Order: sequence, then structure tokens, then C-alpha cells
Amino acid sequence: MKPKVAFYWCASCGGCEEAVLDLAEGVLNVVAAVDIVFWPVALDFKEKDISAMDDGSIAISFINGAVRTSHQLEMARLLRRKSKLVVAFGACAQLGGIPGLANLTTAAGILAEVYGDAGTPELQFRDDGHALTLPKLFDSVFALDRAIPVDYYVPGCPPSPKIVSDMFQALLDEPLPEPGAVLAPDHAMCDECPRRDTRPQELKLDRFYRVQERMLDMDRCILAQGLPCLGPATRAGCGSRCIAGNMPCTGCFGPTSHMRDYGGKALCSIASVIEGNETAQIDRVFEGIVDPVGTFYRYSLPSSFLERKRLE
Amino acid sequence: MPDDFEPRIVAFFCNWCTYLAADLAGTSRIKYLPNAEVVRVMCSGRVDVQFVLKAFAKGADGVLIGGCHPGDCHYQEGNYKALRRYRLLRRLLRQMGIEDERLRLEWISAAEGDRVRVVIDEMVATLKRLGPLRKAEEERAHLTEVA
Amino acid sequence: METATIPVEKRRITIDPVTRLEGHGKIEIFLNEKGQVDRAYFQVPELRGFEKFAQGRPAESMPQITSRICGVCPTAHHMASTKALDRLYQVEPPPAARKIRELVYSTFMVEDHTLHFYFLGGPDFVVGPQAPAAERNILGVIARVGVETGRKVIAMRRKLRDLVALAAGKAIHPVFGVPGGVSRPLAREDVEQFRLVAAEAVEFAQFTRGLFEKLVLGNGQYVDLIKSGLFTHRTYYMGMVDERNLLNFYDGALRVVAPDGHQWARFDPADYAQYIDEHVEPWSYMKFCFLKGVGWQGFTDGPESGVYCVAPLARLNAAEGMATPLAEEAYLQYCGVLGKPVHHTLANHWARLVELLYAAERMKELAEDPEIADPHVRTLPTAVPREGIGVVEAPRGTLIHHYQTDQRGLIARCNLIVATQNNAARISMGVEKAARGLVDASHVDDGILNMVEMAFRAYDPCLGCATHALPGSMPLLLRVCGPHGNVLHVLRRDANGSIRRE
Amino acid sequence: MSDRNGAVRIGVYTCHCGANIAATVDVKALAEFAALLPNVVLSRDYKYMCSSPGQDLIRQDIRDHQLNRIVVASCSPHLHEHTFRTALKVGGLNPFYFHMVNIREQASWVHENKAQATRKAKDLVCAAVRRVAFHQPLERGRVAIHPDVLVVGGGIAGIHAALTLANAGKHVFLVEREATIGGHMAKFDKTFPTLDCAACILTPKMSAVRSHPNITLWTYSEVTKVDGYVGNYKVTVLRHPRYVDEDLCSGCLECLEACVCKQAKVPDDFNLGLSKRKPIYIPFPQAVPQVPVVDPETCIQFKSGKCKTTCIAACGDRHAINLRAEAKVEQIEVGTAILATGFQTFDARRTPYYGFGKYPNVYTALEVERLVNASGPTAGEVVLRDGRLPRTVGIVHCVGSRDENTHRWCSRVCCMYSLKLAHLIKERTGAEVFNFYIDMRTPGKGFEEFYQKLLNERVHFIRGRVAEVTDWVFDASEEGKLVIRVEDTLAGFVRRIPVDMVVLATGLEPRADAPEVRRLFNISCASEGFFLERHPKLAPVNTFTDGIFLAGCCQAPKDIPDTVAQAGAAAAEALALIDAGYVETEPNTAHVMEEQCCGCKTCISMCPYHAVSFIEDIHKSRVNEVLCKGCGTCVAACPSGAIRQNLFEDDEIFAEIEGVLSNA
Repeated sequence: MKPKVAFYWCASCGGCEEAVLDLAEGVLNVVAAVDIVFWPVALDFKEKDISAMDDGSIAISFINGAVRTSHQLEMARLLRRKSKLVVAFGACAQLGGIPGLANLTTAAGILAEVYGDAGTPELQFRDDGHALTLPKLFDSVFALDRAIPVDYYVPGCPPSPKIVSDMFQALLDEPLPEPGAVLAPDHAMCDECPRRDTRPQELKLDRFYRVQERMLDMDRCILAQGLPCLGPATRAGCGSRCIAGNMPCTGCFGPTSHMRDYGGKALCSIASVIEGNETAQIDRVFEGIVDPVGTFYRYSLPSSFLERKRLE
Repeated sequence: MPDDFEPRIVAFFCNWCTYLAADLAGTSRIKYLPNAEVVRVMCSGRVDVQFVLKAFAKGADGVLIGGCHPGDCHYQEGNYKALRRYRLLRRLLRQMGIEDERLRLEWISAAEGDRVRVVIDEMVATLKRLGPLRKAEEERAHLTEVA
Repeated sequence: METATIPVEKRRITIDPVTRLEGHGKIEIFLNEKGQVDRAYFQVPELRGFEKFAQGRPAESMPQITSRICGVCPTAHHMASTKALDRLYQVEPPPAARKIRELVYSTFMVEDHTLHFYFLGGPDFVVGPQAPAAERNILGVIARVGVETGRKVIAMRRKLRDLVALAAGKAIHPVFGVPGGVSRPLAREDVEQFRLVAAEAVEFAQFTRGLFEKLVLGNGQYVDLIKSGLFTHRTYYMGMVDERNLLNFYDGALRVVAPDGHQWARFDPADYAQYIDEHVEPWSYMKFCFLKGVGWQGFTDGPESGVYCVAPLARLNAAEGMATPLAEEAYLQYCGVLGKPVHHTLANHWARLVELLYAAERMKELAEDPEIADPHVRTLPTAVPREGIGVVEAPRGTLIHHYQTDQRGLIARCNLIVATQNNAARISMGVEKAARGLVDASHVDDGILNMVEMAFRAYDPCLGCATHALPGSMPLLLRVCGPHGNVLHVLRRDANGSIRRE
Repeated sequence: MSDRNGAVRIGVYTCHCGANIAATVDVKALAEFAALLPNVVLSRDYKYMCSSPGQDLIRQDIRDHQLNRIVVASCSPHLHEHTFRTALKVGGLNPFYFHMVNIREQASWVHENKAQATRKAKDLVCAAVRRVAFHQPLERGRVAIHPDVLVVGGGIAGIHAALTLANAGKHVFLVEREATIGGHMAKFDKTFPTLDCAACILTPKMSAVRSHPNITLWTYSEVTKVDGYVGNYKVTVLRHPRYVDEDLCSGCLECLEACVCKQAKVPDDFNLGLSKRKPIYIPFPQAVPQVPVVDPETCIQFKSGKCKTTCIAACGDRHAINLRAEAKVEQIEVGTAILATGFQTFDARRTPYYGFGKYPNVYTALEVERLVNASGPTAGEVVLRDGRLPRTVGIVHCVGSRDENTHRWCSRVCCMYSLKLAHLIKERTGAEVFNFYIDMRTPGKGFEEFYQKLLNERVHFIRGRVAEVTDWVFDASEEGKLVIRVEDTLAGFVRRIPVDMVVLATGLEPRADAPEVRRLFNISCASEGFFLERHPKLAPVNTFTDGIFLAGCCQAPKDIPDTVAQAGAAAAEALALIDAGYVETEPNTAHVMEEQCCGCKTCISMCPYHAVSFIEDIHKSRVNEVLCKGCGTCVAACPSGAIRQNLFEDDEIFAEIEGVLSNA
């Protein structure tokens, strides 16, 4: 009988489901190979409905999105219990993703910003006797593996079609990959960059540019052109799509297995290839990097060592 | 903040200058505060930004990087690499709500035993003023929402 | 978890989750003692706070950051954001850049409307609202229209998305938008590919239109359903139009027509704040938009209520016609059958196909424009940034990005009004109306659940896709409770579509 | 964790270092604490871990308890890391399964509160225990030692070191900045305390250098660049043109006679300006090499180009004089280098209250050395500038020594050379000689006896720091004299001593260019500016840079016997390396994990030693482990973590960080 699989989303954009649909004709093969018991929306989340299923009766749960509300946490735990394997699918589940930038603020901060003085929604509300509830918004966004144990990771925002099809290959056939593996090459993206040979050996940047500050050559190393391109620090497998779009890598495929804090390591290396031995000169060079956290932790703040901005 | 707050400092000292300065402070029996604990590296250029972040994440209230004076690096220019990383890292930490004073980069030569005392004592005083980096309770509370 | 534990003191039916732009949606239906619907709520229980964490980010990163609001229509956010940057930096993109943007955008519109018709909303008609849930999905559609057509649809989508990727870097979360232009020009061979696929797209749109005529218009039942009062609300409508008041997705003025079809307002999108306001309900994370000039009167329709809607139906109401020949023809046929303005929510599906045709034709026009391959695709901005507003017509309706920055172009304030917010009030009304009309405690079945769903699916609330994507039905649980919350009976529709009473 | 040798079994040893540690750190508590740490199977404390019973303890335990990791909490790794690694090796364990915790220099010696010091020691031990678990077995590399030696500085230290090495059959390059070797010693007349003639003992050694087949002598030359590493230094030497070819010149000195400048007008540096020389000159009669130098500053041919160049004519067909000669750059390879760059004397103008430069009859000791020297400007006559014999002479000690305002250190030789000069002046002039001293320091063989001899010679000794030297006279007895004002701390009142001649016993200080030389050879200076030895007692001639040794006053002020002894020691250290034939290198080098390297080239520009190179055909970086000095900068810079450093692996450092913070 075909393995039962589930797809679920937490705090995410739906791009990951689209990434699966982008297998196009390939989707039909996947559908043929598995028995999909959930797609991102599942049954009413109450304990008793879920406990109706036997623990571990789902072969693989593919969970995308970060954990941001009590409701998503509950669901993630539930699926963990019901599944033999849980796959953190996409940058949000693996690293926290762009919604993870919310770790620079708090739930209160967000509600205040969004609703201002128009009044904020309440977790429990009675409207002429009708009890309505909303799940709790956490102060922090969490990568999936901070909430539940994760067996495999699929990087990318979104994962590239090749990565997705390789993933199905890898997980539907024996032998399974190493537990905890990130299902993508374990070297940095520069290696597959079409412009890799144009990177000079002696790179010493005397300033960083913002994208609106200079025209970019179509065929020269983008870092060498002064834009902080994170290709050297980012796991390969994306097919260097952003480079093809003539824009710098922003790191959605996250770290290789030899980095512990993606942003810290990326910063460390970018800061190593600049001019300047005096503080003033060095600071001038870095002026072009106006938002270090947004630059180096765009997809990975919740999975960084510090996890979030310090609470005031 | 509790009055008995004792800041924790992780100090990355280069083998050839600052670590020797600390040795000299020792042989000279110079007395300084016991809040800094030294991790020896061959050169301040080895200090990976990840190390600093790890230290802060694991409970350090301050991090001190000690290297050779500009031009004096045992490896010629490792200390400049350290300086460059430090300047950018400072700005990142600021965004994360971590004050500049909590990360300090100091050039201390093998001859400057007393400088070790001055720097560490100063830093401890500053950190006592700033208070603990992580206000343990609430910070843990929220980080363990999922735990 | 709260939702699991709160006591129900009235009879309730919970449809949880349904989904929308930012995560999940939830419908709560409360019955009175007689078992009739007392009140229904469409709740949005999640929020990611882009407006907040956008603060401090450099404006130029917003096109890529905000595209993560939605992975189904990232191109819409990317484009609205990029246009906001043009205004922010007061820079005019070179003609080629402007055309490349609209070309990519049109390509995206064709693709997204195709997705919705075949994968999401369409099945309701192609397969039929009463059909077993297990068939009401793309596979059902394929079964109905034939594998060949099925492959054709999938292949079409693939080609379109490959083109977006070719020009914009990635189909999901594009990267090509920069203030004052696009990051890369189109090479001749790129343009050639666009030409070929554009021609196919027009053909495909015509084919789809034919399919709709055959399957839907040919079926009196469906037409009646579309026209049924259950799915009718007389509200205001908003959409983007060009200088001739013809529909445009990429640029133009916003036009609002009253329930009687007359122009109520026509304004520069940058002035949106003078016309649109947001209402907050304490039981939902989603804000409900309404027309300032008219005012918020609660969840009710008619000229006195500021409730309005966007998306295909609204756009066709707000516009006076289509800018391309075949689309214009389709538009006239549509008005011929339904009149104008059209107040039937389910007509959205038909309107979408008219737009599909327009998007394909527009794509063809631009692909054949000789200027499109001009290598000059960027103007470097020089002005000091302060404020910028960018608006496009997303597949699901008007999308507004509004940024204020400091001198260095770091975001200070960010306001985003997404399509589904414009529709939120009308969706809630639709759900409640459908529920009132269909649900009663003694008789609840799968078809009824689906009818209720259709009330919001017609708007294609962004990520509604998920409610319908493979393998098909949105699993639902419907519980009818007696007084003091004792469960009378539970109807469960499982993922495989089978219905079980418990 | 290492799986190289099964489960990790750690032994932790806490050293008391007598009371040095035990007095401030609760060693018992520390040992008990360590015993409970993960993977620790044995924890001991012992009085002196570095002693041989201490080391035996480790060896024994490795066998008895199958320990495969060792942590010793004692002093600085700079002191005993090698000792303990050797102990591991002898115990049959790879020496790098070891980590040392510095709880003496960094805890017991610098903290007072025992509880706090102990708490800190615990954290440090905890860090080491976590770290050592990740250690990997490593092999030391071997680097062949080039047998040639560079000696910098041709004073007595350099000369002695060069001769010792040359006599041992090693080739020596001796580089001297001046036109002659001999250094300060060549300026002296007699040496204390034996009063034997400096020239008599020095000049034979100088000519031995000149004639020695194993010595390449380059005077008038400077080291401008040093590359490489122990055993394989590449040195660049700049040889200034002396305009007289050393090989062609026979040292007849006829050119000096022939010079169109009949009168010597140029102040003679060798005699500190007390005499004059010609534009073409030889520093002093016994100079080595015996080859004149042309001073382009003053030579008419250089200034006007219109000289008859009689010197060239005089040289005749030897053609040794070539006024168009240019500087030469020599490239040499050596395995080791000895720095014997010496000292400079304190500039007496920095103590204006002693009147040097103001009153003609105030001299520095070194000037008087020249005056009393038979081959000096006055042929040994001690006369004032006006030619009079001094009747009374005052010698002021500690000028620029033991002084908060100038130098705090004692220059060690001033007391003795002051006594020597007092003796010589009295001998030559019969003058009354007064010594003004703070403390009389005569710690050395025959020194105290010499002092007694002077006392018997009726030389006056007044204990007290001189306040000033002035010509402001109070009465006729002081008329025409210099008055020395001093508080006689024995008599207990201020005295005014009128004298004809004042001699300032100026101290020794580091050469002005010591910082440049230090950078050139990548060594350190101590706070006062003298070169820093590796260990003040155990490695007094070594530096922290392998293969670079120190001799003489560049390391600290010392007298001739000590200098010569140290020069011999430095030579012996060099010989030890050379005869071993190779040196073992620390294995803390970096290496690229090629399968992880993405070829981004970030590392290439990180390395100042060009140890990292880019292999085009495989598109990866590679580290040359011989060139790599193990700084780890490329490791930190590698964006994807594809470069690792032995002994400083990320795993190890992260474990250490978590360790020190384990009870945070």
C-alpha cells in the first residue's frame, strides 16, 4: 500500500506548496506514488480528532512555515506524534525564514503597529454570547526544530524544483539519507555560480553598494562589483536563480553543515575582504551595508545563536 | 538589577601579544577582577564572529577580543581582519539590542601586563552598570514557549 | 489550546480551518434554539506582522521581502513594492523596463488565473458543486475534460512560470524589481520565447473560455446558481483602469463604482488613504476595508454601506471595457448574460476568464513590441527617498504597498492593503448569507458545506488554493451542537472526500 | 568527539605549584569538581605537576586507567605545554590529546578572593575538559634547517657569536651597519675590572672575523627584509656604497693622504666629534675592514663634480675607488639568525640640569672613554676643551638610569665604568676625582675588589643624586669652575663641589630603531624597549619566534663578559638547531576540506604567507602546510566553514566557550 504523507504549513506564504506544484507533470508521478492524507489545511485541530489516527501512521509529514502561534505549535506537535518522519520543508521551517525577521520585535509590537489605536483583537471574545477565540501570537518566531524534532530539512525560499524532486526520490526510496540531513549539496553556492570564474583572487572592496546605487554587469561576480552577495556562504542547490536574475544571493538556502550561525559566518567572511586598517576608513566601507541583520539573517534569525532581538 | 550581579566576560586572547600580557600580569602579580575567562587563539584573526555570538547566546555579558597592536601582529595583519569584522559586528549587535560596550576589541602587547588589568576592570565596571545581557526570567520564558 | 477548550454556550458549527492570505481562516456558525443560523463569522486567526518587521529594512529589499507575504501571488507583491520604490526614489523607469515589468506581470496573471480556474475554483463548475468531493479537484477536472486537456493545462502553466523565472529570476519570489527599472534586460532569444508562449496563451485562453461556455453556460442549473440570491450582494466595486477607463492590471487610476454601477470615485492610487479606511473586529486578526466617504455600517450591503469588493468581478464592474479585442468581445458576452454591474459573487469565475484572455493578449502585444529588447532597463535614482505608494491589480484584487523611509531609505512606516482585506467584509457577509440559506441543524451535508465554502472560494482568497489543491477536497468537520454545547451530530468529510456521520 | 581511540577517557591534573596556586585556588575542591565532569575518569591534584614525579604520574595513569585525554591545570602553556605533551608521548599517547589550563598566571596570581579564583579555575577546567574531548591525534611536521646563520650587529656580541659558529664550521653572514665592526667596545681604552686593554682583546677577534673563511662580512650594510620561517629565512641585505671596493683595496690609505682636502674638517663620529676627519676616511686605525669610506655628504666630487679626484689617482692601477658605485642588494638564505644590535647611550641633553651641551667642560662618559684612549683624539691625554689639565673632576652616576623622568632601569655598567674612568683620569692627570652615586653596584667577579682599590686611591665618593651642574659661583673658590650641587645623604647636608670637568655616566638604552628591527624579525620588545626573550630564566637568548636568538645589550644592558657569554649561548642555540638538521613544527596548521570548498577564493587574500593557493583545474583552494604559520585567519574567513585548523577546530573552540560559561 502507498505511504501516507501529509503537507502542512505553519507561518508561511504558500510558496512551498507552489514549489511542489511546480513539479508540473512531475506532480502526477508523486500523486501516483503516495497517498496524501493532509494538504496544508487539516481536520479541525481538536485533540480527539487527531488521536483518532494511530501514532506514527503517517509515513512523512512535510511541514513548511515557521512556528508563530500556539495553534501552529499544537499542530506541529500533533503531526510529529502521528508521523514516522517529519521534514522541515523550505527556509521558514528550516531556519525561520523571512517571517523570522519578526524576532526583531514582539507580538505586542506587531499588534500595536498593525492596529494602532483601532483596538486589538482579543484571544477570547464574546459577541452577544457567541464565544470566539483566536490563537496566541508568540513573541518569537521559531524554526520548526525548536518546536519538534525534525528528521530532514529541505532548504530554499522556495526549494527549487530540482531539490523538491530529488527530495521525493531520496525519501521514497531506501536507503534513507543520514538522519538530520539537509537534502541539498553540502558546499556553497559559488561552486555552481555561472560567474564564479570572474571572482578575483585578491578581492579588496573599498565600498559596498546598494542595488540602486550601481548598474550591475551581467557577467561579473556580483560580490566583486561591491554588492554583498552571500553565495560564498550559502548552500548550493538553488540553481543560482537570483544570480541569473542579475541580483545578489540573499542566502535563502541557508548554511552548509560546517557553519553554526549562518549570519555570523557570512558577516565574518564578507568583512574579511575589504580595504582599510583604520576604524574610520573601515566604517566608510561598511556604510553600504545599511541593515546588517536584514542582510545576513534575512532567512535565519530564529535559528541564529541569539534567536531574537534582546527583550527590552 | 541585583546588586550582586557579577558580569561574565569571555576573552579571546591572541597567543603572541595579549595572552603573553596576561602571563606577564600574572608573573607581576597584578591583581584584577576575576570576571573574564580567557580562550586562547593563535591570532585575533582566528576569532570567528560565530564565537562572539555563541558567547553572548550562552550567557556572556561581555566579550573581549585581545590582539597585537596595529602593525605588530605576529602574523602581520590578522589583527586588521579582526578589526574589520568587529566594526561590522558591532552594528549587527546594536540591532539585536546589544550595547557597543559589551563587545570590546583591545590591542595589548606582550609588554602591557597592566593593560590587561585596566581593560578587564573597566569592562567589569561598565557591565555592572549595564546589567545582565539576558534578563534571565522573561527571556527564557519566551524562548521556552515552544519548549 | 484555547480553541480546543472554550465552552460553547450556544449551538455552533465550526469550519476550521479555511484559509486566506496570511495563513488560516475559520468559519464559526452559531445556531439558535430553532436550529437556524443565528450568526456566522469568518475569522482570520493569524498574523505575521510584515508591517512591523519591515521597519529598519532598506526599501530596496522590500520587493523581495514582501513577496513572502504570498507565495501564490508573489509577483503581485513584488511589483506593487517595486512601483512603490519608483515613487519613493522619484525615478521613472526606462520604457523597456516598464514594458518588461508589465510583460512579466501579464504572464503571471495568465498563469495565476489558469491555476485558479482549473485547480481551485473551476472544479466547482467543471465537475459540479454537488459532485463527490473526491472528484472536485484538478484530477476530477482532468477526468472531465480529458487527460490531453489536463496535460495541456499543466504544460501551459509550466511554460508561463518558466518565462517569469527567465525574466524575473524566480517564478516564486521574483528578484528583478529595482527602483527605476529591472535588474536585467531581455535578450532577443528571451523575447522570442515570450512571443511563442504568448501566442499559445491566447489560444489557451480562448480554449478555456470555450470550455466554460460548454460546461457552465450550457448548463442552466449553473447559471441559476450563479444568479442565485444566496451569492448576491449589492456592494461597491473597485478596480484599476487606464485613461480610457479600460481595465489594467499594472498601472492606472483606481475607479470605484456604486451598487448602481455609476462612478463613485476615480483617483490616483497614491491617494488611496483618502478613500479607504480599515475597520477592526476584535474576533479576527484581519482588518476589514471600507469606503471612507460612505462609512462602516457593519456587515451589510447597499449604497449606505461602505462595504466594497475587488477581484475579477469588481474589476469588470469598475471598468468600462477591455483594452484588447478578444477580451472586449468576451466582456460584452459576459455583460450580455449577467448585465452590469454584476452582483453575483460566483460570477467571479467567469470574469476571471475574461481577464485571462486580456492578460494573454496583453502579453502578446508586449512580446511583439520592438522596444522590449532595449538593453537600457534602469535609471539610477538620485533623489532623497521619503514616501512611496505602489498599487497593482493582483489576481485577487487591488494591492497597495505604502512606504515611508528615513533619508537613507530605511523603512520607517509600511502599510499594506492586500486584496483579500478589501473583500473581507463581503466574504464574511457571503459566508453568513450562504450559511443562513443552506444550513439548518436538522439537515447538513457535504454539498451544503461546499456551497458555504464556495461563498468565499469565489473570491479565491489568496492561498485558497490550498483548500483545493491535490488531492482535492478541504477536509471539514461540521458539528451541530444542542443547547449547552452537547453535540447533536457530527458530520465529517475526510480528505478522501468520503462523508461519515458519527 | 574523537572516535580515533574509542570512548573518551579524560584524566585531569590540578597542580598546586607549591603555594603559588594552592594558596589562592582551592585545589582539592577543584580536583573534586573535575572528577564529576563528563568523560573524566580520573582527577588528581599534585604539588608540582611539572616535576618528574608529576610527569611520571601522568604516564602511569595513562597505562593504569587507559586515559586517552589529559588536562593539566597549572601554569601558562607558554611555560610547560611542551613538557606535558612530551609526558603524554612517553606515556604512549599522542601528545596532542592534551590541553593545559592556566590557573596560575590567570587565576591564583591575579586574584585575591579564594572563592572567586576557585570558581574561575573551575570554569577554565570545565572548558578544557569539554574541549579536549574533541582533540585529534596530530603529527608534528619537520622542517630542514638551512645551516647558514645570519648575525646582525658587529659589536663584541656579534663578533663572538659569528666566530663561535664559524669555528664550528657553519657559514655566517655578519651584517654591520657601520663602516667597521667593533661596536662600542672598540671605543673603549681599558675594560673593568681587570683594566686590560680593550683593543688588545678585541682587534684580534675583529681581524679573525675578516679573515675567517666561514664568515661573509658585510659592513656599511643593513637587513631590509626577512621572509620565511625557522630553518628557512630569506633575508635581503642592503649594502650601502662606500665607494672603495673592499676586494681591490689593499688598505694602504694613500687615498686619505691624497685627498684634495688637506685639512680634516668633518667632525669624526667615531670620536664623537672630538676630532675631525676628511671626506674619505677610515673610522679608526684598527678598523675592520681596513678599507676607507667616502662620505658623499662632504666629498667635493659629489657636491660639485669638479674635484680633481686625486684619491683615484693615488689608488692608481688598483682602481679600488669608484665614486659611481651604487648600493647593492644581497639575497641570502639562512636557517637561523642572531640579533646582536646592541644599544645606544642615553642622550645627556635630556637632563639639561647637568649642563651637557651648555658647558663645554661637561662630558659624557663615552667622550672621556675616547679622551683616555691612546688612539683617541688626544692620544690619551685627558685635557679640557681649552687644553688645560683638569685639577678636579666630578663623575655623576645614573644619568638616564634609575630615574622616574628618564629611564627607570639600572644600566648595570655605569658604576663600574665610572670607577674605571675615575682610576684612569687620576692616573693620567692626578686630579681630584669625585664620584656622585646613588648606590654603588659592584655585583661581579672582581668588581667589589676594584671598588676597594679605588677607595684606597683616594677617589672621593659622595652618596646622593646630583641636583644640578652650574657655573653660577658663590665665592672665589668656585671662580671659573663648574659647581656640582648635591645632597650628601651620608653627611646629611647639601654640598657644592666646584670642579673643572664633569663626566656624566650616561646609561644604556634600546637603539632608536629597535621597533623596526623587532618588526623585521617578528619578535617582541619588553616594556622598556629592549628585545623580549622567550623566558627570562629558562630561555634568555631565545625569542618567541623560532630560530631568532638574542645576544648582548639589545636584550638588556650588560657588561662585556655577560655579553660574550650570551653570544656564545646564542651561537650554541643556533648550532643545536643546525646540527639536529630539522625542527619540528607545531601542527596547528589550516587545511581545506576540498569536497566542501566552493572555490570562492576568499581565503587566498587572507594569507600573508601565500600559503593558500587556488588550484584552477579542480577549482578549489589548498593550504601549503609548510608555509602555513597557523594563525587561523583564513579559517575564520572561509564563508562556508570549509577550512579547519588543527588544535583550534571550531568544535574545540565552541566547546571551550560553552565550557567557560557552563555555570553562567
